[in-house]
Amino acid sequence: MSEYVIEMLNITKEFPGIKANDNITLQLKRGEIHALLGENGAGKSTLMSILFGLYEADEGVIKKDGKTVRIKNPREANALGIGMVHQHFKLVENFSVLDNIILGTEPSKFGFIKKQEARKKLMEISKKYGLNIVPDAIIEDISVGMQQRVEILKMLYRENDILIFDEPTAVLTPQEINELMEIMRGFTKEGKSILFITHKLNEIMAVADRCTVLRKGKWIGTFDVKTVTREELSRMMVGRDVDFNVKKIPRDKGGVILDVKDMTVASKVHKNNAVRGVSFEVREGEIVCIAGIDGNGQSELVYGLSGLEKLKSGSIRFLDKDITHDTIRARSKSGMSHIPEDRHKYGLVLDYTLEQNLVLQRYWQAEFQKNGFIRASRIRKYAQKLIKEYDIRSGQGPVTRARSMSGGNQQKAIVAREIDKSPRLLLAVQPTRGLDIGAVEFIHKQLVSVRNAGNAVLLVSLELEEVMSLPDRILVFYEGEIVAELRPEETNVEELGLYMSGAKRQPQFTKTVPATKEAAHG
Amino acid sequence: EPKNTQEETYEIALITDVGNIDDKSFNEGAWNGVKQYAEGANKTYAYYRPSEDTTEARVETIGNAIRNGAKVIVCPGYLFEEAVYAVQTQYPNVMFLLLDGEPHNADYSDKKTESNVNCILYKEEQSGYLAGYAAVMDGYRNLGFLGGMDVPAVVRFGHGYVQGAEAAAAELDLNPGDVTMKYWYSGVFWPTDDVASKMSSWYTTGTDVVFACGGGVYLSAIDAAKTANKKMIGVDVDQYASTGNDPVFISSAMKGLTASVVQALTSLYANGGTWNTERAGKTLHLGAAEGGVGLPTEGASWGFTTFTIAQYNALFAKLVDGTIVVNDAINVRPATTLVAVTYEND
Amino acid sequence: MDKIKMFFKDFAKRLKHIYLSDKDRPSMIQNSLSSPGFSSLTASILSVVIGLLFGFFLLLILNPSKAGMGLQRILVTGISAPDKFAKVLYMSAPLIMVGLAVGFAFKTGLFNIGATGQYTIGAFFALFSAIVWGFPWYAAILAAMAGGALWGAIPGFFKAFFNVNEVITSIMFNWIGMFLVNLLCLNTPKIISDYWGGNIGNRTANLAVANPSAIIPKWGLDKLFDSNYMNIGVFIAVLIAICMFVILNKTTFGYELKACGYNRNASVYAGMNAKRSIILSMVISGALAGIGGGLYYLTGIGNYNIEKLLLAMGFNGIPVALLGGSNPLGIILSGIFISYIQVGGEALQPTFSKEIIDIIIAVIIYMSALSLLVKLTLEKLIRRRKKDKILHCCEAKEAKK
Amino acid sequence: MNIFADVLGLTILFAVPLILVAMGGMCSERSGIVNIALEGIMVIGALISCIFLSMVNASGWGIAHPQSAVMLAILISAASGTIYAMFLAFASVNLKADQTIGGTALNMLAPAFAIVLSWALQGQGQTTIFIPNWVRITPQQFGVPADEALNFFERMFINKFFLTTPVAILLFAIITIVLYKTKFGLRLRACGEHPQAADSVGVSVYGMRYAGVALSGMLAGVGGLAFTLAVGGGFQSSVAGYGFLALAVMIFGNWKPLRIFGAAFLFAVFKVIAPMASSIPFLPTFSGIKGGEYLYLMLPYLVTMIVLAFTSKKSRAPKAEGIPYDKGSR
Ligand SMILES: Nc1ncnc2c1ncn2[C@@H]1O[C@H](COP(=O)(O)OP(=O)(O)OP(=O)(O)O)[C@@H](O)[C@H]1O
Ligand SMILES: Nc1ncnc2c1ncn2[C@@H]1O[C@H](COP(=O)(O)OP(=O)(O)OP(=O)(O)O)[C@@H](O)[C@H]1O
Ligand SMILES: [Mg+2]
Ligand SMILES: [Mg+2]
Repeated sequence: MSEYVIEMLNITKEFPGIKANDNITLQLKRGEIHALLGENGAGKSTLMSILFGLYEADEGVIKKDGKTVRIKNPREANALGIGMVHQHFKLVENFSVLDNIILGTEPSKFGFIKKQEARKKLMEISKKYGLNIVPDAIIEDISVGMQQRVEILKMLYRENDILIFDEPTAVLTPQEINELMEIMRGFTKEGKSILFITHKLNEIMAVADRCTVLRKGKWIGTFDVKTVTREELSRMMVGRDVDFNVKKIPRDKGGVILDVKDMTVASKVHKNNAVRGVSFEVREGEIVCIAGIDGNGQSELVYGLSGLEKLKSGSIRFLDKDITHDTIRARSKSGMSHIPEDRHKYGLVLDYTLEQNLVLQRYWQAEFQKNGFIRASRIRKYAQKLIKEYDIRSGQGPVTRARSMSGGNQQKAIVAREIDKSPRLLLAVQPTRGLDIGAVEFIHKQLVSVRNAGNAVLLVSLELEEVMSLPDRILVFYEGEIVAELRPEETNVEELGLYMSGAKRQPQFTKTVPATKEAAHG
Repeated sequence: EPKNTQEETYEIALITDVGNIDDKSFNEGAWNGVKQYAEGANKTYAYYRPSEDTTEARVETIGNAIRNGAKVIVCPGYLFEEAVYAVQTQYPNVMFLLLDGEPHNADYSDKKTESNVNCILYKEEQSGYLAGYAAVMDGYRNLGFLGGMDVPAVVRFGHGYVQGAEAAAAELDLNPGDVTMKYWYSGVFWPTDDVASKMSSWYTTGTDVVFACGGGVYLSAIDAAKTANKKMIGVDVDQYASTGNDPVFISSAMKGLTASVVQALTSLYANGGTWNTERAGKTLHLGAAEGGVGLPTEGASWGFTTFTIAQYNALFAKLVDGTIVVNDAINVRPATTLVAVTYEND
Repeated sequence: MDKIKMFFKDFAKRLKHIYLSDKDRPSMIQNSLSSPGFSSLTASILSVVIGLLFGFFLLLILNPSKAGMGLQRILVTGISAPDKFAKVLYMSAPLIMVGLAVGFAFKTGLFNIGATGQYTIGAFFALFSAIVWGFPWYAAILAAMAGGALWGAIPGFFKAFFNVNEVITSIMFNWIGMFLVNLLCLNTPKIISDYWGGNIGNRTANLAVANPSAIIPKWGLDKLFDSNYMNIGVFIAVLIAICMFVILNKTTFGYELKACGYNRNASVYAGMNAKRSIILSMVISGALAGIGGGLYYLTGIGNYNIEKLLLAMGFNGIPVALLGGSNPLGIILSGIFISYIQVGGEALQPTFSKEIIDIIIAVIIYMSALSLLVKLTLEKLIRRRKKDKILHCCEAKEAKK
Repeated sequence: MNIFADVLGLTILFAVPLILVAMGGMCSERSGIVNIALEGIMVIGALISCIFLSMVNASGWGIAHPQSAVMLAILISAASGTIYAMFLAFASVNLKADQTIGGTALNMLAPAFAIVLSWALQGQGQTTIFIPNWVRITPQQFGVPADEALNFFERMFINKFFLTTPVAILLFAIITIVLYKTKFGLRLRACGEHPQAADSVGVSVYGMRYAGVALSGMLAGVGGLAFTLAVGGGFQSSVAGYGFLALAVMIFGNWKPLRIFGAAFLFAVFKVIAPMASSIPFLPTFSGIKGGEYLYLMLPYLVTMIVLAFTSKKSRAPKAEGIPYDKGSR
C-alpha cells in the first residue's frame, strides 16, 4: 500500500481568464495534518473542490491509496471517504442539526427516515469525539462555532477518513480555535488524514505536520513544518517580506469624537437586550477595540451606532452633536464610516459593478451627480483611482460585477470606499476576516493611517492577535456590557481571556441588569 | 378580391360581436342559420371574431371579411349598431343582416338603415312572458331569473317573464307575495364559480325554477338545479332537446334566430343577391304573430303538468292578435303587485 | 431520415456540452467579441425565428394547403396597408405601458403581477375624470396615472411595512380593483352609456358623445394612415419608455431603486430609505400601468365594460417585459412586435384561429429562455477559435525549432 | 340551516382545487423553482381530462363505469399536468432561465392551445367541452333514498360530491407526510433552501428540482379538473385565475401544508359566502347601492389582506427559490 492516502498529481484547472491551479501536486500521508496555504485567490479552495468532486480538473490525476480515481461529484468523494468542511458552511439554515447531518445519507425504510436510529448514531459519535451538539436545535439559532461542529459531525457521520477543512478558523473565537485544534489532533490519532487551509501561520505551526504553499495557482513547495519559520512561510506565500508590526505614531489625547451614554439595544434573536446601558467615549487619534467573544452584543452595538438599529434608550453624541435619532445618511454625512461585519449582506450590492459599489455611500454627493443625474465619467475616474490606490484586483476593472470578485478583494473595495470618505470615525467590524496576511497587513496600515490623521477608529475584532496589536485602548464586552477597559501594552492574552469569558470584571463597571447566561446566547 | 391563388373566398360571413360562436346565444343561433342555409344552397361561408370589443374592431373585421370575398354579412347583436351604421355606406354593394339592433351613430343623433341593410328585432318580451305565465300557471310559486348581462335582448326576456308571472298570478287570483321572484343579471355569459354558488343558494332557499337567460351561464345553474332536484327554463332554443333531453328543463323561451336567418338569406338570394323591398332598409319585428317566439310543445319538451298545451295555444293566440300586449321597455322595470320581485343587482 | 438523426445527435451533443459547461459562471464568461447587448439581441432574434417556425409547423398540421398563406399573413399584414400599421401602433401603446410597468418593477427587484388592477383603476380614473368632470385628455391621462400609482402603492406599502409578498397583494388587489371599479361605475350614472342616450347599462359612455376633448388627439395622423386607430398614444408611450430608461440608468434615483431591489440591506446600510424605495418602485410601476389604461380608453375607441373577468391587458405586460429584457428600450420593440404579429394573426381568420398567435408568442418567450444557451454557445465558439489559434501558433513555433 | 350546510359544502368544493394547486406550487417552490405557471398547468390538466371524459361519454363506456372513468380522468389530468410542467423544469433547471420566463410562456400557451385543440377535435368555434352528468356522485349513490330530505351533514359532504374531493384529501395527506417524514421530502426542502449544501452531500439538485416541478404539475393538473368539475357544466379554455389565486394561497399559507389548508378554506369560505349573501338571512343586502354584490365579491380578497397584514412579519419564502442552481457558486 502506498504511503499516501491521497495524491493529487499535476492538477491544472483553468477558469475563464485565469489558471486557478497550474500543475499542482499534493500528497497527503495517512494520519497527517497537511496545511495548505497561500494568499487570497491562490487556488486553495479550487484544489480542494476538485478533490471533493465539485469541479473536474482539466489535467492531472487523483489517486486514492495509489489507485487512480475519478471524482465526478461529491457523492463519489463521499464514497471514497473524503469529507469537506467548506469555507462558507453548507448548512440548511432552517433545518435542525440532525437533519443537516443526515441529509444525503438518511437511514430509511420505504423512504421514511428512521430518525431515532440516526439520532442514536449521531449521539454516539458526538460523545466519542466530545463534540457536543443539540440535535434538535435549528441551525440559524446556533453560534458559528456550533455550526462548524455540525459540519465536522457531518463528515464523521459519513465515516469519512480524509477530512478537508477550508479555512475553518476564520470565523471562530480563540477558544473555539483551540478546541478545534484538539479535535483535529484527536482525529489523526485515529488514523484520519486532514487537509487544512488557513491564513493563520501560528495555527499551522501549532498543529500541522507538513504544509504546501501555493501562489497564484502555482505550487511553491511542500515543507515539514518543523523545518520552516513563520517568516519564511509568509515570504513564500506573498512573495515578499511581510511586516507584522504596525507603526503607530504616539499621539496625545485629542478631543472627544464619540460619546455614548447608557446605550441599550434590543436583540433580534432573544427577548433580552443585546447591549445594556453601555457608556464610553472615543477620542481623536485613537483606535478603540471592542473585544469579546462573538455574540456578546458587539454587532448590535455597531448597529446602534451606525443607525441600522434603533436604540431602546441612551444617547449618542458625535462631534458634539446628538445623533441618537439621526438617520444613517445623516450620520454618514457628518463623518461616520462603517465597514460592516457581513460584507455580502450589508457591504455590497453584489449585482452592481465595482464602480457602482465604490460610490454606494457617495453617489448623491455633488461630485457624482448633477440635478439627480449620475456623472458616469467622474465615477469611472474615481473608481480607477481607488482601484489603483488600494490595489483592488478584479477581472474587468471598474465594470466587474462585485459578485465575481474574490472575498479579499470585495473586502478591499469596502475598506477603500469607507476610508476614502475621510471619516472622523470609522466603525470597522472584523475588517480582516478571512483575508491573507498580505491583505491583513494592508488593511491594518489603512486603519492606522486613519488614526494617525487625527481621526478615530472603533474596531470590533474577535482575533486576539489583532486585539493585542492594533488598538490604543481595549473595551471588553461581556453579555452586552463593558466589563473592562485595558491598554494592550499593559495586559496579556490570559488576562483578556478572563475578562472575555466573564470570569473577571473591573470594579468600575458594575453590573446594571441581572443577566443570565441564556440571555446572551439566545 | 383574392390576391393569391391559395386564398379562398367566403361569400357569407358572420361576425361575432364579442364572444365565440358556441355562446349558446345569438352568435350561435345566427351561425346555425348561416350554416344551415349555406350548406343547403352550396355557398361558402365563414365567421370572424373581432380583435376586441369595440366598434372600430367590428368595422375592421367587416372589412377583412369583405376582403375575403364576403357578399353578405350577418351581424348578430345590438353591439353592431354603430358598426353597421358606418359600413352600410362604405360598402354599398355588400348586404348586411343586423340582428337585435338598428344602425345609429355614436350619439344616437342619427338613425338610418340603408337599402343594403336588413334589421331584425325579436319580441323577446313575448317569449319571456309565455315562460313566466306558464310557470306560474303550472303551480310554481318561487321563480328565479338568471340573466347574463343586462343587454337589451336579455332584459326584454326578463321583463316579459316578470309580466307573464304577474298576469298568471292575477288570473289565478293569488294574493300579493304568493309568487316570489329572484331577479339577477350575473354579468357573464359563461359558467363561473360564483354563479354556481349563487344558484345553489337560490334553490336551497326555496326557488323552484330558474329561467337561465344568457348564453353559457346556464351551465352554472344546471348543476345546482340537479343537485337540488329543481327545474330550469331554457332560452333561445329548445334546450331540452339541445342538451340531449335533459329533464331539468321544463320549457324554453324560444326566439327564432336560426329560422329567421335562414329566411332572410333565402329571400336575399331569391331576389338575386340584394334585399327585396320588404327588407331593404327595413326592420322586421318578429314576435308571436310572425312565428318568431314561443315555447316548445313537441313531446317531452313540454315539461308542464297542469298547464296544458291548449291553454298555451289560447294564450299564444292572444299575443298574436294583440289582445295581450307585453311592454318591451328596457329602461323601466315592469310594475308588479302580486309577484314579489327581488332585484338582486341593487 | 439520417439527416434528421444526425441533426438530433448533434443537437443533443451540443446540449450536453452546454450542460456540462455549467461549471463556468456565466457572469464571468463575457467575451470582448460578444458584448452582452449584442448576444442578447441575437438571442431574441433567434427566439423570434424559432417561434415563427414553430407557428408555421402548427399551421402545416392544421391545414397544409393554407399554411404558406397563413405565415405570409402573420409576417406582412402589419405593413400591408397604412391602416393595418395604424392598428399595430394603436395596440402597442397600452402594451408598451403595461410592459414598462412590469419591466420597471422587475428591474427594481419586484414582481408586479398586479398591472391589470392598476391598469383598470387607471382606466377608471381616466374615464371618470373625462366623463364626469369633463377633463381634457392630458389631464385625464394624469388622472389615470394617479389612479394606477395609488393602486401600485398598496402592494408596495404592504411589502414595506408588513413584509407581505408583493405577488399576493397584487393578485388580491387585481380583483379588489376590478370589483371596486364596477361598483363605482354602477353608482355613477353619468359614466354609463345609457345616461347619454344609449340603451346599454353595462358599459361606459362613448367619449365622442360625452366629452370629445378627452379623446387623445390624432394630429391628422388618422387621415395620413386612413384609420381611426391612429392617434398620438404610441408616441406618448415611447416617450415615457425613454424617460424610464433614463431614470433607471442615468439618475441617482434609479440607482437607489435598483440597489434596493438587488440588496435591501445594503441599500439601508448605504443610507437609502428602503421602504420608500419599495413603495416608490411600486408607485411608478402602477402609474405606468395606469397610464396604459388611460391611453387605451381615451382613444375613444373602446368602452370600459362592467364584467367579472380581469382585463387581459395587464397580464400581457409580462411577456412584453420579458421579451424586452425588462429594458425600457427593449420593451418599446417587443410591444410593437407583439402587436404587429397579433395584427397578422387576426388576418389568419377565418382559415385559422387567431389564438395561434398566442401560441407563437408563448413559444418565442419560452425560446428567449434559451438566450443563455445561445450566449454560452456563441461565447464558447469564439473562445474555442481563439484557443485554436494560439495552439496553432505554438505548433508553428515548435515546428520552426 | 340548509343554507349553512350549502355554504360549507361549497366551501369544500372550491377549497379542493385551491388546496391541490397551492400544494403543487409549494412542492415546486420548496425545491427552489418559482412556479407561476400553475394557471397554465391547470388549464392543460382540465383540458386533456375533459376531452377524455367527453370521449368516454360519447363511446358510452363512461356512463357504464362512471367512477372508473372519473378516476382515469384524474390520472390523465395528473399525467398531462406533469408533462406540461416539464417544460418549466427544463427551462429553469437545465437552461437556468429566469423562472418567470418559462412560467409566463406556459401560461400564455395553455389557453391558446386549449382553444386550438378543442376546435381541432370538436369543430371550428366549438370551444366548450361539456362535462357529462354522470361524473357527480349523487346522494343516492351513497345510499340516501331519493325521496328523503338530506340532513345537515349529508348536505354538507355528499350533496355535491366528486371523486376529486377524496383524491385531493388523500394527496394532501400524502404530500404532507412525504415532505416532512421521508428522505425525499428532506432532500426536496434542502434544495429549495440551500442547493449547494444538498449538492455537497450528494443530493442531485437537478433531480430534486425536476421532482418538485413534476409534483406541482401533477397536483395542478388534478386541480384544474377539480375546479372545472366544481364550477360545473363545461370547460372553456380557462380556469378563471384560480392558478394565481392558488399561488396567493400558497404564499398566504407560508409554504407550509397545514397553513395552506387553512388558508384555502378561509379564502374559499368567503368566496362562497359572497354570491350566497343575498340568501343568508342576517347579512346586509346594501340595497341602497347598485351592484352591492361587488362589496361581497371583494370580501375574500380583503379578508386575506387583513389576515396577511397581521401574520406576515415572519413569513419566509424558501431561501433559494427563483435562483437557478449553479454548482460552482458559493
Ligand atoms: N467558479 C469559478 N469561476 C471562475 N473563476 C474562478 C472560479 N473559482 C475560482 N476562480 C478563480 O480561481 C482563483 C482561485 O480561487 P480560490 O477560491 O481557489 O482561491 P483561494 O486560494 O481559496 O482563496 P481564498 O484564500 O480567498 O479562499 C480565483 O482567483 C478566482 O479568480
Ligand atoms: N459569480 C461569480 N462569477 C465568477 N467568478 C466568481 C463568482 N463568484 C466567485 N467567483 C470567483 O471565485 C473565487 C472564490 O470566491 P470566494 O467568494 O469563495 O472567494 P474567497 O476569497 O474564498 O471568499 P472569502 O474570503 O469571503 O471567504 C473568487 O476569487 C472569484 O473570482
Ligand atoms: Mg478559498
Ligand atoms: Mg477567503
